[in-house]
This record gives sequence, C-alpha cells and structure tokens, in this order.
Amino acid sequence: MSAAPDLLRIAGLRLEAGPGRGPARAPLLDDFSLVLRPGEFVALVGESGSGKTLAARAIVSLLPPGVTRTAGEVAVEGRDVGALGPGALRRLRGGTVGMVFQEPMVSLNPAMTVGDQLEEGLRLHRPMGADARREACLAMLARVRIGDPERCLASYPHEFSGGMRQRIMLAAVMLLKPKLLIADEPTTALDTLSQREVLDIMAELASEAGAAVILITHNLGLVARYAERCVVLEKGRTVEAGPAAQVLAAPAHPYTRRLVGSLPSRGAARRRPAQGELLRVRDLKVRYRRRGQAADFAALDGVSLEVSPGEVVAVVGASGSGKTTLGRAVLGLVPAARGEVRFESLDALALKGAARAAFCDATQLVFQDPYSSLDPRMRVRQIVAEPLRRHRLSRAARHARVEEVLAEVGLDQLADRFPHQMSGGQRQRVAIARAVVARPRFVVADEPVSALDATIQAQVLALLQKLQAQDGFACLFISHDLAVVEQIADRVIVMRDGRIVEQGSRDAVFDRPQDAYTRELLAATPRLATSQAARNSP
Amino acid sequence: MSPAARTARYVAKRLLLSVPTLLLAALFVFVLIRLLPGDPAQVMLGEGADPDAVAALHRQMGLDRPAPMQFVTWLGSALHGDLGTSVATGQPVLPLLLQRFQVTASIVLSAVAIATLLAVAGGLLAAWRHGRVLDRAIVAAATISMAVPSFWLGLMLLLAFGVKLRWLPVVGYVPLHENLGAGLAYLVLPVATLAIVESGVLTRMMRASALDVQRLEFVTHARAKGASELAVMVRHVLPNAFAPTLTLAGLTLGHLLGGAAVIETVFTLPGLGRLVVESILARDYPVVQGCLLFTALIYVLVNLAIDLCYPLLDPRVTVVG
Amino acid sequence: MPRRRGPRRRAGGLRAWAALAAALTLAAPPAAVAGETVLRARLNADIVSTDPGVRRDENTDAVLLHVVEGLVAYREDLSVGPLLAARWDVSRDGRVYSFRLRAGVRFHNGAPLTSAEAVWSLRRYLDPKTHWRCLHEFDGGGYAKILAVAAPDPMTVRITLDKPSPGFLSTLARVDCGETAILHPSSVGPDGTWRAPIGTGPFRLARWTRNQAIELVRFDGYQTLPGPRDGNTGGKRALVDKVRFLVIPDGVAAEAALLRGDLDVLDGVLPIETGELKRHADVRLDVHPSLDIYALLFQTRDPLLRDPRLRQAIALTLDIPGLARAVTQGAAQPNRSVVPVASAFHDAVQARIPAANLVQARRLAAAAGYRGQPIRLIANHRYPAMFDAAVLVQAMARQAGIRIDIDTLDWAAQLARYNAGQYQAMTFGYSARLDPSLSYDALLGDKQADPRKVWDDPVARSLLTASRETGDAAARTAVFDRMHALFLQDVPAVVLFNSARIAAFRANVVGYRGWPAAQQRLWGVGFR
Amino acid sequence: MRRASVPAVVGGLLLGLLVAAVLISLVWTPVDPLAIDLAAPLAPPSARHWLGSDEFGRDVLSRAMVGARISVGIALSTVACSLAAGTVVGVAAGFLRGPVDRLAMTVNDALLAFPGMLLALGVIAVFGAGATRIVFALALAYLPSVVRVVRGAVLSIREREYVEASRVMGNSEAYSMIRHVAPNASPQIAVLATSMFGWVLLAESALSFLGVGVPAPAPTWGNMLASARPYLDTAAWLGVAPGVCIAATLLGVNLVSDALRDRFDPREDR
Repeated sequence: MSAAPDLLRIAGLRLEAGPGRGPARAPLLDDFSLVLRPGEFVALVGESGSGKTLAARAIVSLLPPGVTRTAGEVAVEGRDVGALGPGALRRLRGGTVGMVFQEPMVSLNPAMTVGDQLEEGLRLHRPMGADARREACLAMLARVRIGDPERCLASYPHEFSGGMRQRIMLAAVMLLKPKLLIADEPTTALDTLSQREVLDIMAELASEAGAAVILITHNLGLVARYAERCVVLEKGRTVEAGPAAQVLAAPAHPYTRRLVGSLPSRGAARRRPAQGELLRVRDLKVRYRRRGQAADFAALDGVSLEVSPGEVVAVVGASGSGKTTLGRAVLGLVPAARGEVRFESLDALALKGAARAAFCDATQLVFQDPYSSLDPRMRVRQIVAEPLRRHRLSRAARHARVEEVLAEVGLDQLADRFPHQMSGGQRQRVAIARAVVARPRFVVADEPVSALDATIQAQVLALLQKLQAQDGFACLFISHDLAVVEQIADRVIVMRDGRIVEQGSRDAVFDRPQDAYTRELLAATPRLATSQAARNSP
Repeated sequence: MSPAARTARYVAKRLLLSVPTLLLAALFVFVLIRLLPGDPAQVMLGEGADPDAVAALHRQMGLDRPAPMQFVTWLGSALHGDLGTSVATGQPVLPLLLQRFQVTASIVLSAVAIATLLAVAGGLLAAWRHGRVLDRAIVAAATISMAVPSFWLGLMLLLAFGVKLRWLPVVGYVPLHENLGAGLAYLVLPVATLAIVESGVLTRMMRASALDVQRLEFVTHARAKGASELAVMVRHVLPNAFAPTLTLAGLTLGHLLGGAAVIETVFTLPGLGRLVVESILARDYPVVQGCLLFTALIYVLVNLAIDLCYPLLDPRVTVVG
Repeated sequence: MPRRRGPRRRAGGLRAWAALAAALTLAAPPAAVAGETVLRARLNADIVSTDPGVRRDENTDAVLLHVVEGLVAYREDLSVGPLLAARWDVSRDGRVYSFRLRAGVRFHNGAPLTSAEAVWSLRRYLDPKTHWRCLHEFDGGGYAKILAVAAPDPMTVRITLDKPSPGFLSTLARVDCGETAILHPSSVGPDGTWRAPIGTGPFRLARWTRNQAIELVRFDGYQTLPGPRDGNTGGKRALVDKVRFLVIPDGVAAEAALLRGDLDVLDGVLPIETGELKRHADVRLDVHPSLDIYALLFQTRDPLLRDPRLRQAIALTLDIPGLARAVTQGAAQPNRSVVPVASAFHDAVQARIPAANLVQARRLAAAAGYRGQPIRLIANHRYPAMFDAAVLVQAMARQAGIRIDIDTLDWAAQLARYNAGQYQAMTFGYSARLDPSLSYDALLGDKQADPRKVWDDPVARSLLTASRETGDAAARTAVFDRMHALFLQDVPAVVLFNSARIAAFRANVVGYRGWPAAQQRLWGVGFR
Repeated sequence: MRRASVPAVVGGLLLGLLVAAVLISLVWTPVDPLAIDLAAPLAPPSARHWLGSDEFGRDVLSRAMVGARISVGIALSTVACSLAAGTVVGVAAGFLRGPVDRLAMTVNDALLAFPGMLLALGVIAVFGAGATRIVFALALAYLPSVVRVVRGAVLSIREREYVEASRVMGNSEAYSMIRHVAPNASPQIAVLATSMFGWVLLAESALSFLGVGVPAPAPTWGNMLASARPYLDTAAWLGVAPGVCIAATLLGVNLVSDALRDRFDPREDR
C-alpha cells in the first residue's frame, strides 16, 4: 500500500432525488466509485442525465437542493467530505478542489469586476497582502493568455468573449493551486478554436501544479486527446471504466460502443446533384451598428456563393465569423447593406407581397436552440402545421401532411405535447418537421445539432440527411463543428471575420485545406484515432 | 465621450423628452378639474351665500375668463416657476406645495428605504431557505402585509402605540429641521405603517429574483470557491437580483411622493396628498393643478434617477446619450 | 468618474454632519416655560385668514373672536348685548344709532380705543374692495343701507341708516360678519393689504403655522366686562397663558389625541364618535342643541315628485325619532319643523312629530301612481350626518316599497346641484340661523328666480313677509304655526332633526360650555 | 402530476369559501343585508347576528356576504377592463412601434405620472360615485401600468426565436403578434392581473375611506371597513369581518396564483 493517501476516493456513492417517499425511484447516481491519485487526468463521460455532473458536485458536497446522498463515501485526502464542518468544507472548496463550469456566460458574476472575483478566492484561502494578491492575479491572467491583464482586472465579465471568460474562470480556480480540478463540460459552449485553447491551457496549468483533473464531457474527441483514464456513465450507472485509449479503441459495453459509433464520420461523396443554380449570393455586405461606437461593424463583408438544388453546403467558422448572419441575410431576415441575393433568379431582397410569401414558403430556417425556437404555448401538431397555413389545402390534406411529417421524424406519438414536455432532441425534430412540412426547396440549418448530446446529435443528423435525400431540398448548413460538417456536407465554405476564406468540395477542403485558418480549424477539431481509422477504411 | 458627459447628455435628453409628458399631464389635470361640478367660490361661501357674493368672488378668483385662456395663462406663468395662488387661502401655490412636499418626502423616502431594506433582508433570507419553514413564514408575512389596508394598519398602530402604550404622539407634525427628536417621534408611526404595507410586494419581488439568480452557475461557483453563505448571498446574489426590486421601489416612490393621502389623513400630517384631496374637494383649481404638475415632475425625476442607478448595479447596462 | 466622486462625496458628507450637529444643538424643543398654562383645542381645518369677516369660515370666526371684538355681541340667549360699546341710543325715527364706547379699553398694541378706530374699521368694511362678508346687508341689498358713519366725539360713533331696521344690531353682532370687529388701523399695511389683527380681545394672535396650529397668547391689558361669560360678551377672562388651536382634520385622530392628553378640548365631535369617549373617565362631554336644520329635500318640479302624495308617502315611511337617534347617537333633537327645537318659537304645534305609517304610505304612493320607479337621493360623505340620514331614509322608504337609490357626490358637487335645483331628492344641512324667519327664508322663495329655493308656495311666502314685519312674539308664533301646518301638508322637504354641537374635554378642564351660536369659546376656560 | 402543495390547498380553500359565500348570497343571507334595526345597533355577535350588527342594526355577516359579491365583482371587472384595454394598447404600441408607439407612450406616461388614487378621485368627483364608475375610475388608474407591462413583454417577446421562425414562414407581423406574441405575454399579464386584483380590493376600501367609495347602502368590504373606523374600540367586530375577508381573499389569490405559476410555467424549475 502506498504511504500517501489517495487524493480522492469515492466508493459506492448513491444519490437520490428528494426524500425517498413513495415507490422507489431510480437513483440519480448508483454505486459510483472512483479513486484518483495526485496529478491524474480522468474523464467522466456521459450524456445528459447520466449523473456525471452530480458525481462531481458530490465531491465538494454541493449537490443541488433536493438531491441527497443515500449511500457511499466521498473522501478527499482521506477525510470524509460528509463529516466536514462548514468551515472545513469551505476550506476544501476552492482551496483543495477547484471547479470550472460549463457556461462561461453565467459562471462569472456579471456585477463584479474580474479583479474582485479573482481576489475573492485568494482572500478566502491564501492569506497575503493586497499587493501580493494583485501580483498573483496579474501573473495568472498572463498565464492564461489574457492580453493586458491590468485592464482585465478592472473590467467586467461581459466585456469578454466566451473563450476568454472561460480562461478567466480557469485563472480564478488555478490561482488557488487546488490539488484537484473539476472541469464540468468547460468548453461545450465554445467554438472549436477556443475549446482547443482553453483545454490546452488547462492541461498545462494542471500538470505544472501537479493537480489532478476530472474532466466531465460528452465529447469523446476530448477524452481521446487529454484523458489518461475514463469512466463512462449511463443513467447513473458506471458502464465502463479504464484507460482512455483502451476504452475508446475497444469499447466493451454496448452503450460505449453506441457512443463511439455516433461520432460523425465522412460518408462517400455523393453524386453531384442536379446542376443549376437555386441560390446565388453576390458581394453581400451586412453592417451592424454598435452602441456607442462611431463606425459600423461589418458582419458580412462581400460574400459571394452559389447553392445548387439539392446540395448541402456547410458554412464553418469560429464564433463571430459571420456565418449566422449569412444564414439570416440570405433569407432576408437581416437587412443587407449591399449586394444581391437571387433565389431561382428572383431578387430575394426586393420581394414584396405574394412573391415574398412564395419565397418564404420555398425557404426555411432551423434554429440552433430547440428550446427557444418553438412557441411554448403551442402543441407540436400546431407548430408543425403552421407553415401550411397559407397553403390552399383542405383540412384533411393538411392534417394528413402534418401526420406524415411527424411520422417521418418519429414524433407521431407526441403530437399533442407542448415543447417543454419534450427532450432537446425531440424538440429539434419538431423544428425540422416544421421546416420540411411545406416542402421547401431551400433550408438554412443554423447549428441544428450543436446543443444536443452525442447520440441524439447522430440521430438528428441522420434524420436531416434522410429527409434531405428524400425531399431533395438544398441546405445551407451552418456549424462550428467540423466533424459534423464532414458527415453531411457536399461542399464546405470556411468563413472568418465576415469573409469567405476558402470554399470547395468537402473532400477537397478536409483533405487538402488551402487556407491557414482552415488548417488551424481542422487541427483544433478533436477526433478519435478510431474514427480516423474508420474513415480510412473502405 | 467620458461617462460623466454621456450621463449628462442622457439626463438632458430624458428631461427634454419628458416635456411633452408633463404638458399632457398638465392638460389632463386642467380638463379634469374643470369638469368637476361645483365652484370654489360657492364652496368657500357655503350654503347660505348670496348669489351676488358668489359671482363677485368668482370674478375675483379670475374664473370668469374662458377656460382655454386660463390654461394658457396658468401654463405660461408655471413655466416661469409661478404656479399661481390658492383661490381658497390666497397663499402662493409653489411655496405651499414645497412645504407640504417636505412632509410627504420625509415620510415616504424613509418608509420606502426601510421597506426596501426589509425586502432585501427578507427576500434573500427566504430565497436562501427556499422551501423551508423560514421561507414559508416570510412569504406568508409578505402576503399578509400586502392584504392589509394601510389606513387600517395605521389606525391599529396609532391605537396601540399612541393611545394604549403612549410611546408616541398621535397627531401633529414637527419639521425635522425645527426639532430633530420630536420630529422623528412624529414620523415613527406613519413611516412604520407605510414601510410595512409596501414591504410585502417588494419582499416577494426580491425573493423571486433572488431565486432566479441563485440558479445561475456563478452562485454555485462562488460556493465552490469556498465563499461563506453570507458572502454568497450578499456579494453574489444581491447585486444581481436587486434591479427588479429597485424598479418596483422606484415606482412606489414615484407614486407615493405624489402624496400618500391615506396615511397623511390617518396621522394628520400636512402632506402633499392631503393637500391635493382637500383642494379637489374645495375646487381650489390652482392648487390642484400645481400639485399634480409637481407630482408628475417628481415622478419623471424619480424614474430618471432609477434608470441612472441601473449601470451601478449591472455594468452591462450603459446609458446612451 | 469614480475617482472624482470620492472627495466630493466626503465634502457632502461633512456638510450633512455639520447640519445635523447644528440641528441637534440649536433646535431645542419649543420653550416650555415653567408654570405656563397652555390650553390645546382642535380645529378640523385650518383657518383661511386672520382677517375677521372677510376671508372666513366657521373655524376662522371661532379663532378670531378670541382676538377681536365688536361694538355689540350675542348673549347666551342670542339677544344682542353691549361689548365695546358701553351703551347706545336710537333716534326716534329709528335711523340713527349712537354708540358710546367703553372707557379704558386698549388694543393689543397698547393704543386706547377711540371712535377714530371704530369709524376707520366700519368704513373699511363698507369699502367694496375689502370684500366684507356682510357688506350686502348694508349696501341696500339687505335690511337697511348705512348712509354714514361718523365720530361726533372721541368716544362716540354714530351710524345713520336709510330706514329703520329691527335687525340692525343683531346683524352687526353676527359671528360670520366677524362681529363687525373694531380693529386698530395698523392691522393693515400702508397699501391697505391685510397684515394681522390688532384687536381688543382677551387673547392676541402670536403665531399661525399654516395647516398645523394657531397660537394665541393672553392679552394682559384686557379689560373685562363684569359678571359671568354671556355668549360672546359678558365677562371674558383669559384663564390660561396660551391657547393653541391644533389643526386635526381626522376625527378619529383628534379623538386619539384627546384620549392621550395631547389635546384638552375637542370641539365638533361627531355623534358617532361619542360612544368611545363616554367610556373614558378622564374625558367629559358637552352636548348642546344647535340651530342648524337637517332635512330631506324634494324637487317639487320633478315629474315624479311633483305629486305631493308621493312626497307625503315618503315622509310617512320615516321614523324620525329613530332616524335622529341612530344618526346622531341620541345627541340630536328630532324635529319635523323648520323652527329649530332650541328656538323660542318652537312650541307644541311644532313639537308634534307624526308617526311613521307604512300602510298609509303605500296607499298614498299608489294613489300618486308610483310603481317602483327609482328616486335618486343625493348625499355626501363630507358631512356624515347627511350621509347616514340618506342611508336610513333609503332603508325606511324601502319598507313601503319605495325605491330610493343613493347618489354620493362630493360636497362641492352636491352644493352645485343644490344651487341649480338639479336633483330629485337630497339630504341637506342648513347652517344655524338665529331666527325662524331666516330659517324659513332659506327654504322658501321663488323657484323661478332662485333655483335654490325648495318651497315655492304663495301663501307661505306672504306669511314669511308678515313674520319679518312684526316684532310681536305672539303674532309671530301664530304666523310660524300656520307656516308649519302648510309645510307638513305640502312636504317640499322633510325636516329630520337639529343636530347637537358636541365637545369633549379632559376632566381637568373647567369652564367649557357650548351654546346655540356653536362657535367654540376658550375664554373663561381653565384648568382645575 | 405533482401533489398539490400545502399553500396551494390553503389558497384553494380560501377562494372556495369566497365563491361559496358569493353563490349562497345570491339566494340566501341570514338576514336582509339592507334591513335596519334601529332598536339594536352595534349588537355584539349573537345567535341572531352571528358576526354582530352595525351602527344601524344591519347584520354584519349578511353584509359581508353580499359585500363579497360587490367587492369581488368590482375587483374582477376592474382587472378585466383595464387588462383588456391595456393589452390592446400595449400590444398595438409594441407592435406598431414608431410614432404611434411614441405617442401612446407619452400619453401613457402622462397618465402614469399621476398618482392612480388621485386620478380615481378626480374621475369619481366628476362622474359621481357608483360601482360602475368606480370600476371605470380604477381601471383608468391602473391602465397605464398594464400598458407598460404589456408593451414591455411584447417588445421582448417579439425578438424571440420562435417569433423569428414565424417571420421566416412569411407570416405577417400582425399574425405573429396575435398567434405568438400575445399568448406568450399572457403569463406576465396573469401575474399582473393577480396583483391588480389585490390592489383594487385595497383601493376600493381606500376610496371608501376618503369618502368616495361605493355608495351606501350597498355593502362592500371597503365601505364596511371604512365605516367601522369610529367603532374600533367599542364594536371591534365591525371591522374584523371585512378586514379578515379582504386579507383572506388576497391571501387566497396570491397563494393560488403562485401555485398556478409554479405548475404552468415550464421555465420555472424548482
């Protein structure tokens, strides 16, 4: 037996919701065990509801109200967390165990300066003078590559991008030199490049400080890249655990196999679909006026592209590259400062009245967030039927079409539900059903799967592909996730700062990227060795 | 532009924008009060008055001229800061209402401040103990305080602390600048009544927004950093949850500064609200017009002040000049 | 900006602290001299000015009659007695009055009273620019016109009228005329604007804090008449050093103040508030019948109510003693006559109150063709007695199937409707009138010319004229009895009661008493 | 289905009691609420007068029951009127924006800048007191607040993605407004409605206190409470009944509305 106690020992942990009255409910986490030695990097893998976040929060006894530990033991440095008094618990939190959360937009206090938030932890855990504190903060901010740390200290969180905020979070946590860092989906909300940067810094800081890391994620690519060991959870149960490479390369449990299998992969290039031009964009320019700034900001700066009927064109780029603006501008939802959009040779930006209505019927938009894009007061059936409103269809015919589409997206049983009664994946299916019900010829899909869990993402993507193949609509597929794009796109457009930096067929862009930025994006995309292998096999 | 200059420009712009609102308000008052049946001369002279005497007084009050002309004249001098003189007492309106406003303001400001403090403490405490006994108790107390008519509560307090226990005086008013101690003693009961009545809705608002903010990750993060519960609630939850309560407190303030007629009547305070009610009943047109115009101005200013407070609470909000 | 705010805020803070410190040191409580006696009384509203008889209301009259005095004043029995005048002579034709002033009287500024001040005061009242309340009584519109005011010697004032007038002296004494008080000319400024009353009363005006209090201080140079207090004249001795009138509009609050001892005399207690006061041992009540009239008025020109049978029917539904008792907690005198109970002319004829008779009421209503049409009865909340009377009238009429809907207006609006005659019915109160002729005059007259008039009956009008032309009591009694019979028959209005003036005072207060003129008097009032 | 919480049950019971009282009062009250009995004024609670009698010998319980009908009727109609008008104006202002909005908001601000109570006082002084006029006056007094809340909600909701989705479908702004924006503003309007209900109940009693309430003899809780004031010490039961009624009703409304919001607002997770 080693002399040093384990940094963390979790044994037989069981978490349940509420005081267990009534029939025994399924525990939120059951029989969870994990032993962590200093400096180890472990990934907890699972989808929503797998209990991975709860497991991590149990370590610092920060379970949400209503969740209680009913069995098992959690010990940090040999001391039972459950037996700690309030003071000892506070010393454990932050001082010994640091945590980084998922949403950079809400994990920093918007009403406090960054400096105050950094110093708050130091003041609590590391007694030192004010000057020394300030020095430590500045050094740490520089360490996480924040330019102008002085100014950063006096700034408020909203002045920073998501990636920068997450690095500030990381700085706030690592400043206290914790022995264990828990990172809960730290990069899920970030684009590929920021994700890479944040995780690289995190790994670096942790290994320098000799801190152990628990990375909670649903992204197997990240597990492959960073973790030594991984634990796979499904619905509160540990289904598989072991060295990361081994688990990913040869998953033993069916669920793990399904997870690995749901990773997007490149299919065979499709036969070039029907030629001709459905959509033609020329020199499109969109400006936003920013409050308090004299100059306009060009969200799109001279973009030109074509889309053929039935073609899937992916637009990729980091946050702020203008890809979302592009999707909205071609549908006329954002006023263009210059340029033209021709749809089936009509000037789409100048349409009025019936012509505009016809254009709207022929085009559709699928939003990123399935939670906010569905009217919460309408039932699924009503939502899906809405685009047919202006169609001259009999009641029966309309009903039949709605039922047909609902069946196609697999929601025929849930037609009378409200959106909030459904899961994220189901909601996105509703959104897709609504998009295709009027048989559009062109659909803009704006990050349609990036808010979804891996297996759900795969299903929705497959559904979209199936419907696209079946109905033959063209699609402008906007995404920051190159892996997804690789699976679905015929052609790829890479955007940066409102301009197109590269476009070409999927294989050309992925295999022979011309632009440096494209190469950077590709390099930052986490992949599994196995999926690379799968791609290379016939 | 420096923040100070931007703020100044914003204030100027807001004040300019409020001019039509105030003009319209003035017109409303004028029309409304002139629609009232009854005549100030008649009210003053009483039931036995000689019709000739009434007519003479009417002329003396300048009420025999066409109404639009009276409005224009009144507005013209109002713009120069002259709100005319009371037809009933011959006092100049502006000093009269400023004097009355002092009384109302001292009560209302302290009451709303105390109510807000109560609300912040109660709301945070309730949110912190969400779903527990303390939370339920605070919510119940807040709900009941919303359900009690202010004149009823005032009377109860007056009977209990003034008449039965004899701790505090029951009628009258001493300006604070004349005698601080006595002045405060006169303020205790009305302020307490108003604070209790207004604290209920503020507490509920504070609790609701504290609950919302509590769900956000930075609160959990503050706990994960090892911050104490007090620090979490005061440093992290409060600043982010305070804005809606502040808005509501501001609205309350704006309305009450225009006169807390009921409270002023119960505690016989010579405040603005009582002045307006009495002037309406006496058809003292210049006083009613002056008071309501003044009230509208106060309302506009309070709203402006509240809006200027937001950037202090939430750095994401900036004023746009 | 934040960096600049620091020092400035500190400066502001310092200023605030300095101000606070100053307030604490300078603002000692209002000097309470040891042994000084202060009598605290209540006004339900602030006085409107300090100019007696000019800008006035009831409260103003009451306060100022402590400060100023007229040549003559009402006695307790409402007859007229001398005050500043020691005596007077009337010329044989009844047109010239010569008043001999009392010697040794001084104004508050120390100046002796002479005929010069009296003439100055009277001429000021007669100047239309003064807007004296009673000017129209003497400019030809009323009883008699004053042709001249003269001072034949320093202690005599002579007033010449255009015709003899039996009511001349009692008009001079009227409370609402400010007792036609004699003032020192320094009461007004050089330009004739009002400054403050320099009178001859037992108290002088010390301080008027608007809407809060009026403070009177004992006038040490006051020379009282011999004998006891008699109305507004007789012995007028200031028994306390100061009288402080506190403005307390709310009755319940005033009552609380009295119970707590913050108030010594509470005049104008509402009857409904007496129940509470009776239970307190350290509070005494003074109830005095008043000469006012509360009545249910009908518009005799209303298509529905023009039929006297319907009016009679409504009157028959009313249990007037019960109503009076309920509305005033037993303080008021039920009375169906225009002649107040307290009046000497109120005799057995007036005292008989017909009992309610629902059967006959129904029969009369049916005979008048009444079939449940609603009758709108106007009332107001300003005077609770009018409002409560309306409630009870409604409830009583309902028992005979007569439907009355109450319209609550504010007082100003009701007054406007009264003046225009625009109503079906209203409960209304007439203020005290000291003579039955005046009481009848309030109701009776040409409706065409004066829509205020409730009763337009030619016989009654000629009787009213007759009642004024004679001074003989027996003859007048006969006239009033005939008018009462006509009034009961025609029912243009149902008189309900004469209210009572109720005052409450603390048990250690001595000498407080109400009287028919109702205005509160705090001379002769002191502490045990 | 979640179990109903204790507060919700209490609130439901209180409102149930209220509805029962109103329904029973339509057909039966222990005593005629308008009948006076001058022989027995201010009688304490007894077998004949369960809650005592008032200064004219009228039965307090019967009056409280009928008062429930009138008070709640006034509160409901006021809330309904001012919500209906306020929603129309608010939605129109939020929808049309531009000059119409600016004009509407200027008028609205001018109204809002008036103390609502004084506005009501003025309106009642002009038109006289009466249940319908009080409804009109109070509805007018609360109208600007409703307009503000509704317009604010409309402006925020019209920027939501599902409204944008409706625009993508080529639906007109007016259609989106009616089909998507207005229904989604309803929770905020409902919250406003419940608070308004309470305000109106209290405002009605405050108006009675200031002497311009619902005219007698019709009983309302407000005018019962106001007229009980002089008898606080001698006949406390006069004030207890209407006071408890107002407090209990408001408590019930608040508790039930909290429970409903917890239940139907999908975003409100616990």
